[in-house]
Amino acid sequence: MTLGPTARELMVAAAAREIRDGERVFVGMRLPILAFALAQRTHAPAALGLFENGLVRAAPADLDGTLYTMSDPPNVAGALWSTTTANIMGLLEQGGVDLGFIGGAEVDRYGNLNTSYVGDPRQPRVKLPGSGGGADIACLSRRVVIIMPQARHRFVEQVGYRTSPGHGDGPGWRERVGLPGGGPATLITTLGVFRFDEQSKEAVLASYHPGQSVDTLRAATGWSVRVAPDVRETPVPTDAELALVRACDPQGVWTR
Amino acid sequence: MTLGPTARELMVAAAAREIRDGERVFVGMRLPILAFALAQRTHAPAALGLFENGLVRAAPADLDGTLYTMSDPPNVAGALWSTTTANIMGLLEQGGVDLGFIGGAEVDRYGNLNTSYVGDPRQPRVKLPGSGGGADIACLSRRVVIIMPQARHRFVEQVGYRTSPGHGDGPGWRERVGLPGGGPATLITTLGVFRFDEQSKEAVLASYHPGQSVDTLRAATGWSVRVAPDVRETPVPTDAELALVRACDPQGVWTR
Amino acid sequence: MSASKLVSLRDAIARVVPDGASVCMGTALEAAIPFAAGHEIIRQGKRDLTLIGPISDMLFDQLIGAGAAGRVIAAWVGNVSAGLGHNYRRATEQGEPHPLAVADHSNLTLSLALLAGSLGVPYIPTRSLLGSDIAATNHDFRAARDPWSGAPLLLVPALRPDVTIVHVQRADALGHCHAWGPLGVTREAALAAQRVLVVAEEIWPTGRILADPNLVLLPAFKVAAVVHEPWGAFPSPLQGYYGRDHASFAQYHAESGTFEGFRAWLDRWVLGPGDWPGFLGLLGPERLAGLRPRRRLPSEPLDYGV
Amino acid sequence: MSASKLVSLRDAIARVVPDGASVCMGTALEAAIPFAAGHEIIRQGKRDLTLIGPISDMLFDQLIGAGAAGRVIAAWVGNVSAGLGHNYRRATEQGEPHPLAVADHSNLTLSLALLAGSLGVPYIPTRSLLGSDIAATNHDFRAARDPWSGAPLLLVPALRPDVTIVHVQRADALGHCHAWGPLGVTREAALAAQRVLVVAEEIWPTGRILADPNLVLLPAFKVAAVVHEPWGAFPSPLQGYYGRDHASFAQYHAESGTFEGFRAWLDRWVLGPGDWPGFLGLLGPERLAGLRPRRRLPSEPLDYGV
Repeated sequence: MTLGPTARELMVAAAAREIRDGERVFVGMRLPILAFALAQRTHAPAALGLFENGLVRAAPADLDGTLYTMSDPPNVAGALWSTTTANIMGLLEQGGVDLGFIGGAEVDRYGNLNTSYVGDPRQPRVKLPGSGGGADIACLSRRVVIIMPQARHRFVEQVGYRTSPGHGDGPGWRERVGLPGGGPATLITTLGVFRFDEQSKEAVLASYHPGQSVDTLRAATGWSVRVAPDVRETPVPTDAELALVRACDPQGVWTR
Repeated sequence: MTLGPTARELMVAAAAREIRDGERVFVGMRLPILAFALAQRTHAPAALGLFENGLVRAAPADLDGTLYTMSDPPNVAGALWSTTTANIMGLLEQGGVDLGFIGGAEVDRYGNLNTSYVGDPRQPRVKLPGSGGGADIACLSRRVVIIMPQARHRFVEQVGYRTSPGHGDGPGWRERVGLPGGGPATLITTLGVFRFDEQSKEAVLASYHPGQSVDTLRAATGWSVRVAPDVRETPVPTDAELALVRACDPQGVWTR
Repeated sequence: MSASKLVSLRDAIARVVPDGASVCMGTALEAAIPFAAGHEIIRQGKRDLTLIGPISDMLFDQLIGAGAAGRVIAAWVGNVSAGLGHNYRRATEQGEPHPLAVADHSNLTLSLALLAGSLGVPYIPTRSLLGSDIAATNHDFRAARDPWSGAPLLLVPALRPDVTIVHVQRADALGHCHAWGPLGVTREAALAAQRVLVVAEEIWPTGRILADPNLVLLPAFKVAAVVHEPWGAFPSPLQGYYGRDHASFAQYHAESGTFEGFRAWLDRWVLGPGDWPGFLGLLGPERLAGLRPRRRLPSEPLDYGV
Repeated sequence: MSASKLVSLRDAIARVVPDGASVCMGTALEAAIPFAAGHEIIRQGKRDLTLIGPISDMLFDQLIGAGAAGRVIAAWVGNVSAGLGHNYRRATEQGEPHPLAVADHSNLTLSLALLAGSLGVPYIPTRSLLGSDIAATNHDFRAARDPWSGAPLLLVPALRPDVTIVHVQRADALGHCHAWGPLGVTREAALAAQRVLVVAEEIWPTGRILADPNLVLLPAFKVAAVVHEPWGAFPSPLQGYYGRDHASFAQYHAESGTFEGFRAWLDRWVLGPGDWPGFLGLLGPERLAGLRPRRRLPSEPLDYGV
């Protein structure tokens, strides 16, 4: 008997569904790397994964354990290209990356992310690790999917520091500041899935994970949540999908 | 019995003497490539040759014939580095190249070179091949040596088109336009050798080749030639030097 | 993974190089020049191309004489063995066979333009060409000041060729390819291009190419077509495969001195043979065999083991 | 050719990394991080270094905790396995062991800064970080407009580190070296540096390295010293030689949660052993053997024949 999915496994499955076949995806690490592997092995066999260390892959890494970082040797063996950060980021700034995954410590209703400072940057209360490639992906991908654990103090009215720009302060902001990419399309959390509205650019609740509800989502969000008219329960991964995710994270390092 | 040196062999020997041991030299092709080989095998064994196609060499190419271009396979085998034009040119713009050799169709008293257009560039009387890397070497090398055949119509009061800037219109010009390199130091011709004066930046006749004189040089120069007080005959290469040059150009493609 | 992109040179040029396209070639300077592709462009009567390349050794001169080019963006156009390019002169000086617009570059600025294109940034600044008339007569450039130091700079705008054509030592049918020897602007030109045509000396199985992903020139999704054309860079050299055929350069220079001479050269060597194997047949096997390396100089393998 | 540059790690760090230097490390992101060199920097009590690197996975956190760093120029500082870096937090939040200046970058802007340094140009423009607070709080950047289109741009000024330290698979004694696997900003950082310290897993004869000049990372004249230090990138991975030792990252994260805990970690693993072989001895041969690749995956040789 298969154990039911954890919240993180639901996130992986939801993230995999964001990947369309044939797309070039800036993968990153942790949950997105699992989502890419799942998508590649199900509905998106022609998707390509790009990694900011300089890798392009088709097939997910051939593993008998967990991939901790994008630079672990199994992620290099069998790569289609092993090159420089500049060459990969060049494809991104050319507009050649369809989808990028990012996460952060704080997010707001417009999908702006903070991965830098809690409190005054000159005298921070918490120094977070920083952008890495996250801000670049946020600025330059055609479409961005945010994945992060949900908690009220992390889902704030306005982020204290905008490391990775989302839709800024709303409609027209990205065009105004000169950002070429399309910005956040989806926000996948431990509790549900939000989609950014095309007009208002706000995160709108599209689905809640099994065991959650619109109310529990509202309680765990620091802004007043708009809810889609067709809000529903997040589709649960099939047993086959779950098995694929668990094969990529056999010890449950990222998903338990 | 060794035949006496040709004018071009004298030029090669004079050019080789411009290379100091341990220097990084932007070599180019034809006579400078022979000069680099000669210097490397005599007084400058630690000199390094840089080539704009992406090569760095110490030892001259191992040949049983003539090197026609810097990209001929013998110039690649045994290279210390085979990379991109941008990486080599980056070393040049960093100020990391001590000496560069260039030539042209027209030169003036300040060492400006024309390799682009005779007549109006919009309706040229003669379209020359262009800069290649010559203008970059002229702009960015710490020191430049010009090598070209001398004739009155090529040694003009002022070049009609300044492809590769020398000292512009005289003292202070390079600083004014923002050029970092030191500009032309020496002009080696089929008839003699000029050195650019540190103060006036003008080409001053330093030596005339055997069979030439100050007068023949004057007659073959389109500007009024300043002559160094210690002007003398250009030193003739030794038999050993001549043998080395001829080993690099056995058919006399460049030197006869 | 995707399907095979392996097609004939004829089909590749027909599909990938439309009239009016900007085409970057000769990216490794004097080596690995895609002459086979250039000749096919001529045979198909392509028109109004913008030719982009650093020095182009003889190839651009042939394309210009054949009437394929409307514009040249280059640092040097001629014949490295002989100097001047007769067709380039006739086109720019007399408008024969028709006028040619020229945007002069240096090797450094052309390299930066393609690098900027590969990075997706609008320009890269340099101190090269300050005080050069190239900066004054090529209006694509722009003078500026370093906003920190106030020093003069030249801004080199990005180039994004419609097509870059590269000749490489080996490729798979999907477009993964290996090129070595001095690269010139090859990587930048391939990454800056909208699409790439790979002409390969040898076609290898994918697994043997991907055994060295660091050597892969560019991601295969940029490759529009792969062509197997042995000797396709002749008479330019290809490291490990053949040396430069200097006589071809000298002969072309001598015969192209008049436009009639060039037309006769074109009929004999390009239009007559009909395709590249036909051209090679005219040369004869002994001439080619004489260019083969006499010594193998293999590199040491890398271990990508896990 | 020049004389051997092969020296001990102790001598190399003493000579190449003076107090106050800007030092670029961790250029291949999570792989090939020069931990051996970093530990020697700590042992020699270097002070006031500016640490430059994209993500630095744990190494910068160790150097900061040891009091070696006065400034960090990076896109990310922490522990990839565990997230936050405790010492980085203590230094920036509480000034412990002393205050740390931080210049935030993204991976793209750090890459462009080093690329600009390698090209000798003052800056490269980008559209990344427009609208990001990074562009507002790192005053090294400058806002500008594209002079052609008028669109907003961010100018990323060149970085020229005093020293770049790279860990590579193999090098000769003169400084020619081969690195493979994803390169991150390695080539740019090496070419941008005033001088480079090469730490190599293996030392090979010059002829075997120069048998593949395309794979050579940088010209040897930029290399100030070559050090032979096997396992010198442990616990980060080195393609073909060893995998990542995840346990080391988790253990460090757990033990460095308090400053006292970090000092104990430092005493045990860095100061105690006295040198890198001593450190490896503490780990024991079985732990290292378990990281060795189980399969060899060799690349195909290239032929440079003439």
